[in-house]
Amino acid sequence: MSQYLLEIKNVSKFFSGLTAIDSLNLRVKKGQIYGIIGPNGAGKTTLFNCITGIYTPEEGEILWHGKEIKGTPPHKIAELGILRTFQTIRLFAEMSVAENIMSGRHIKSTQKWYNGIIPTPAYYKDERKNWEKVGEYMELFGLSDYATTPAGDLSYGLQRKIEMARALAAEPELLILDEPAAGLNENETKELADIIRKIQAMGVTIMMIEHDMDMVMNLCEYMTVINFGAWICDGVAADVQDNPAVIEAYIGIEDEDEDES
Amino acid sequence: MSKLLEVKDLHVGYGAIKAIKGIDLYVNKGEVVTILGANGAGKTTTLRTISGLLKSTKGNILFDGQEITKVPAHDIVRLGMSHSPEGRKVFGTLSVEENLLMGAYTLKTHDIKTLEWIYEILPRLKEREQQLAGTLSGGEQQMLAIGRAIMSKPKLLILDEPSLGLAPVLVKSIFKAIKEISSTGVTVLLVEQNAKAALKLADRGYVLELGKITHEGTSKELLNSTVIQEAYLGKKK
Amino acid sequence: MDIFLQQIVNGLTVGSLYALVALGYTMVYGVMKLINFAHGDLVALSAFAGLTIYTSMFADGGTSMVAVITVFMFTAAIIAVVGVLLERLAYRPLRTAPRLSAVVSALGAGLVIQNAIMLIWGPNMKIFPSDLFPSTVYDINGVVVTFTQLMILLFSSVLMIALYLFINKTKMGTAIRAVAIDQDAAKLMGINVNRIIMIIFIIGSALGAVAGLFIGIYYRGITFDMGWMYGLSAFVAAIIGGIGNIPGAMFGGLMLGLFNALISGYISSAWAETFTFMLLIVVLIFRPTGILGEKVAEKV
Amino acid sequence: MRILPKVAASVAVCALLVTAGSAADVVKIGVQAPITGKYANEGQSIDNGVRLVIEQLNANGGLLGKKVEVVSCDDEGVAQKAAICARKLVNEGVLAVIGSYTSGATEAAQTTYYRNKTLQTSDGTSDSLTKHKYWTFFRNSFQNSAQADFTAKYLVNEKGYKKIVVISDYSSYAVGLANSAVKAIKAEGGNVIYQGKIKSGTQNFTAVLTKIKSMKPDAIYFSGYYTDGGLLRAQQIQLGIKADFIGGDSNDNPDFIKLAGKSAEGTLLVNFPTPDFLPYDAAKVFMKDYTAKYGKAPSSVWALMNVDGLNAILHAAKETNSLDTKKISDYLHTLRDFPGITGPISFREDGERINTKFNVYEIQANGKYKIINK
Amino acid sequence: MNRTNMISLGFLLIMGIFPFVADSAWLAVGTTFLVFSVVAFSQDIILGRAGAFHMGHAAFFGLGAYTTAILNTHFGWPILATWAPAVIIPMVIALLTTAPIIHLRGDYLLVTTIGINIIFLQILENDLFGLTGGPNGIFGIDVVRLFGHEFFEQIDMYYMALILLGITLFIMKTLDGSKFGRAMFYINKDDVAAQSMGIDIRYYKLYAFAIGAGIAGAAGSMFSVQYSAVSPEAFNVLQSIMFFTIVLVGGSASLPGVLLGTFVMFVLPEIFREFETARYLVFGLAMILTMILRPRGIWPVKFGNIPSYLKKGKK
Repeated sequence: MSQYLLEIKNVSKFFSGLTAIDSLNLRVKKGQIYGIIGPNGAGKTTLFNCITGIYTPEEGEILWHGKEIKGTPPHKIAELGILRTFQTIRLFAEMSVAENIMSGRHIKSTQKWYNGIIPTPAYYKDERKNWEKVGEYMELFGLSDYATTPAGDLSYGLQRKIEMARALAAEPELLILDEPAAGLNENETKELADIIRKIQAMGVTIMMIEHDMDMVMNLCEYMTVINFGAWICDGVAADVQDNPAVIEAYIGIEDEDEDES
Repeated sequence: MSKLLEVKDLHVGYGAIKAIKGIDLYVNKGEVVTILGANGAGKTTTLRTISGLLKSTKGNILFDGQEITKVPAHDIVRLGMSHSPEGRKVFGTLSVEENLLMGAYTLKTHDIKTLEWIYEILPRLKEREQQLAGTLSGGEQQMLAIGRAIMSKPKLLILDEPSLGLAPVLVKSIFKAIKEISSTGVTVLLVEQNAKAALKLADRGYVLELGKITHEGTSKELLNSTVIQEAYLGKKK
Repeated sequence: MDIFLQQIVNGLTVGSLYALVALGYTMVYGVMKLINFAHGDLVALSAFAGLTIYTSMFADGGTSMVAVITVFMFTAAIIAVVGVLLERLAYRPLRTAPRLSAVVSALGAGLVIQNAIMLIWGPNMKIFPSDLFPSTVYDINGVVVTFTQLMILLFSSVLMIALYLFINKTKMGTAIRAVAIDQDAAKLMGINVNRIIMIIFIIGSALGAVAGLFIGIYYRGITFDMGWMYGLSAFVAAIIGGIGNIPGAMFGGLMLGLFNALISGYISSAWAETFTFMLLIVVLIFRPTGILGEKVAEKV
Repeated sequence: MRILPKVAASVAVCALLVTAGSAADVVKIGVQAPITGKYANEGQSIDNGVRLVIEQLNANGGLLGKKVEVVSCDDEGVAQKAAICARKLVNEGVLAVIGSYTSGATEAAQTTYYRNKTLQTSDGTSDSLTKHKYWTFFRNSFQNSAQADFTAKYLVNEKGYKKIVVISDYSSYAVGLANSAVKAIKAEGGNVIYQGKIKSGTQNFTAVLTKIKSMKPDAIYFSGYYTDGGLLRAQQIQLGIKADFIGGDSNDNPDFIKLAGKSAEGTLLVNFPTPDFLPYDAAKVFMKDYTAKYGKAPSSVWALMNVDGLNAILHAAKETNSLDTKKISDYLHTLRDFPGITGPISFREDGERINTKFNVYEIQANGKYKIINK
Repeated sequence: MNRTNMISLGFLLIMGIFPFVADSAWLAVGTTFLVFSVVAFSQDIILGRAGAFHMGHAAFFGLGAYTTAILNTHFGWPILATWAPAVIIPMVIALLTTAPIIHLRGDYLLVTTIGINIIFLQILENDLFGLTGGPNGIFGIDVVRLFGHEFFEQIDMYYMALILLGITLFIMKTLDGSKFGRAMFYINKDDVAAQSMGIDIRYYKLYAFAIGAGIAGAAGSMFSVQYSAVSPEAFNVLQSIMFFTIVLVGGSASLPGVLLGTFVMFVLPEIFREFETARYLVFGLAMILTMILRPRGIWPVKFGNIPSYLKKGKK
């Protein structure tokens, strides 16, 4: 058995000739908060899409508990315990908050195929249990007041929370967060950081893409920086922040100054 | 200096989400102005509202002294504003040449000189003239998007993240081209990820955070302050 | 062999009618992502309108090329106006509504046109005069081609080539393609998207009108509900060719016409529709966006 | 479930009371016909014909001293609509239903009328219409097989065709007629080289015609309807197939000639005498009255057939002095040579009209018919 | 007791006493209304819940009707015995025909489901194996017989249809309150997010088709008994379009919406029969207007039907 929860080995993904991910390697330990950073268009979301089965990378291996999961369809990935949120929030906007979170309980529900037509005592019990779980997660994220409100009617900050609650309701081993703080104000961001710590404390491993560097540097125990789909560096916060290659990737090419005549 | 573009107390929202919460900015004639900010700060939304693709919920936009807040996008182009959108948005199944001709759609007949000039500053496009735009590399597409935007001979050129996802060597040539364009007297409003390069090119800059302008100043001021570093990489230690 | 060639000739004739109608579907779909279910009924309307124009203007004057061309021009103009009205009243208010709402609106519009035809011209079959075109028949080594067939093949190829050139070689045509690719980007070029959509409806309806008139002249008997049948066939043709793609519609139309003729001629006309839809399903399984359709990458 | 019969019973009683109340002063006659749709011409003529007869009847004091009212239901020539019509007309409490025009629509409604003891008379010609031997049903035209026998004899013996092609559409009427014709032609020693089907309304029949062309037939017999027949004939001539075209009775319609255009010339039609050729005085009077009232002649003989069916029923009611459908039916089954406008009417025990006569017409260049059989 | 239950029971109650106030002609209309609303609900499972653009539902409705008709008239089965096959056969056929095309998106699925309907119709018209009776269909279908009693009166038909609707409403309620119904909604609203929550899109779309086809088959069986006849026209594409439209005009996934839709699309035209031919013109205009004014239907679905113990303060 591998000591790593998730291993990405030499993964490459191409889109009609363009290289979106360029033989990338990274390893996530159980219980970590792992950051993926890099400028816009660096291929971070593509990486997440490869892990969660939305894309199948052309090259390399993706190992989950040491087992290859490349090419597994997204719904099977979720069943394995890898859940995610999206960069552009993808909630079921017209449905209520509670119903949104209930979607996370889908893989935990034990209903049989005929329960879609015929209710049985086990079905009622299962429904009750899952709704109660939904209640717990709403409590945890402070969403109880909005249980019946359509998710799309709520603020950005609350929507981000619902997305996380929904993923968490599936009791994942690995939670993948794609820019959880995007669009949040300072207070909301702080609150989010607390929530993420709480989730970690529950024993869930977290992988996140984030642009809010304050948050990344504070939260992530380890991180990988990528640009043009390729590895730039990895390490703990301090190392990464001082790495000239990272600064260059983010805020520009220093040597262009000398270029001028 | 007269103001070519002036934005006053602009608010924009999508449904319940307020993306822009009252911003003011202006661009003088002949200037290069850049808007900086992290992802999701509202830069693209601001640009899309200025060029008429989005409707503001409050506030005014003045272009060349004329109120354009409620003017549809295609008419704003005729007034002399040209917007090269985020993600390039070239017409993939049209050839490079056709893309450029679409840029000159508002003109009765396109100006051969402009086309030649574009081919001169972006020579790659000349090589690929008959190729379909969708088959170009990211950098070439970006060049095409810029070239297309200046085909209409605009007074104001709006560029949204022209260096997005481009390799450093390409970024350099793109910025060189922008510089050349601005040197012909075209006013440029630039949203850029690559803050250093943008500020080096620009006269002034704005920093946008969560739909509000948090800093503004000349490029020098901004470059020398820690504001930028903080906005992008977090507060150091 | 001449039997086979005969089937080819017949198939091509029907196929070019399908292609003309399919172009209307595909152009609208390309830009608005809407199945214009009322398009078939516009085709039927044109046959009725054309017949009325003909009988009221040239009732006793016999026929001449002038008469025929006048009828075609007038009818195409009328149907184009109806097409534009259709877009204004039934589709434009629904541009931002859920996709299916626009589909229902299109179905409703089809019902309106179909029943308007019935109320104006009555429920019975109307019959085109047989002398609109000379009844000349050319016998080429046993393969029979009528003057009407020749006209259909000739006119529709001229129209299709003209449309192809217009779309690919003119500024307006390029703008139409640009709007189909990305409406926002097109707006940023200064293209008035509403105007382009209007032009698309004018062209699509006018082509449908030509097809409707040819159907009347070729088959003679026209009924108020015939639009549905031609519409569906043409729509299937457009999808087989790759909906949204103009050469695709032409190719799909001709292919479907030939396919039907050969199936009917060599297997059984009783199962022609079954074979048509089998073909459609097989094409979609192997090429989910049609034979000439572009591969659309799913954006996540 | 247990209360269902009770509820049913109570409501049925209510319904009976209601109908009984209104039935006291009027007698209702139903018309089930394709008033709109493909066969609207025919359906409207039937409806008009019935209404004319009833109007004249009411002017003469009605039926058994009661006013007669006509209730029409449009079945569009569609079987399912016909079933709905049957329910509606039964609910209206009609004494008898005239129609429908097509065999399919007639057959779809038959069982309902039978179960509810409502008389029905129809011009449908499918053999199957009388197979149930429902006592409520009376055919006022003729059986397909009778027509088929006549046609076969004519084609084989009089015309001496060697290679005959038989085409039908998919309707039970046309298929039945075609099958009977093939059988009869074979029985007469004729040679059917191909039997094919076309889909009604598809307009383009060149595929099947091209196939036929390669067989070089000398006669094409089409058992379907005029809307397809006219086009079939026109496309046959266009493709240069030099064979005689013989149409079954349903091709006897002015629109056949319009559709076929110049190609109509020389087409042979087999049918019961058309209105203009009916030798009976009653027919002439009816045609005059009809034309006077509606400004045009009925579109074909079928309307007249149905009027005859109606007349027979009215006659039986008068004779038995009763509105009891069973009594009327019993009387009709014994009716012999009642003078109808389409000739003498007699019914067999299964409701079949007997002793009908056929003609063969040739369409002339001027669009007029000419009787050519002996 | 929540709102949906109340609406359902209230509706069943009103329909239950309807025969005491209606004359027999209206009873016939009422019966067809009940049968059509069952079909509309089954269409709604596929279209409104799972979000599959399905425009061939009349095929499954017809399969049920023809199953009963064929088993009864050709093989002499009593009507009651045909009920199970009339549900199961459409289910199986639905699974077999939609499995290869279930991955098609939006309009492509729409046109292939039209294709399924057309192929079905052609099979009927061509009188496959001599079973379907060709274009005229099958006549003389028996009535329901139970313990020596014949249920052939209009009112029997009415109450049988009402019971069928009651069962359908019960199934809809169970479905909506199960992981299956919810999975369909999730797929409909955002298929990528649904997948990421572990929902197998293919499985649940096929599940929707199977249940929808089964219920439609039951309604078809009822329909064939009601008219004692089946014919291809009753199951053509125009019928499919009607069911499709009922759902969208009424409000997809909305229980009262679908009932209203059936009323508007089927009963109103019956009421306005006097206008004869013009009514469909008015009708088409009404369809356009409804969509413009209420793009989500007359009575759009309201989500948030959750257990009461989860409802706290409401904002």
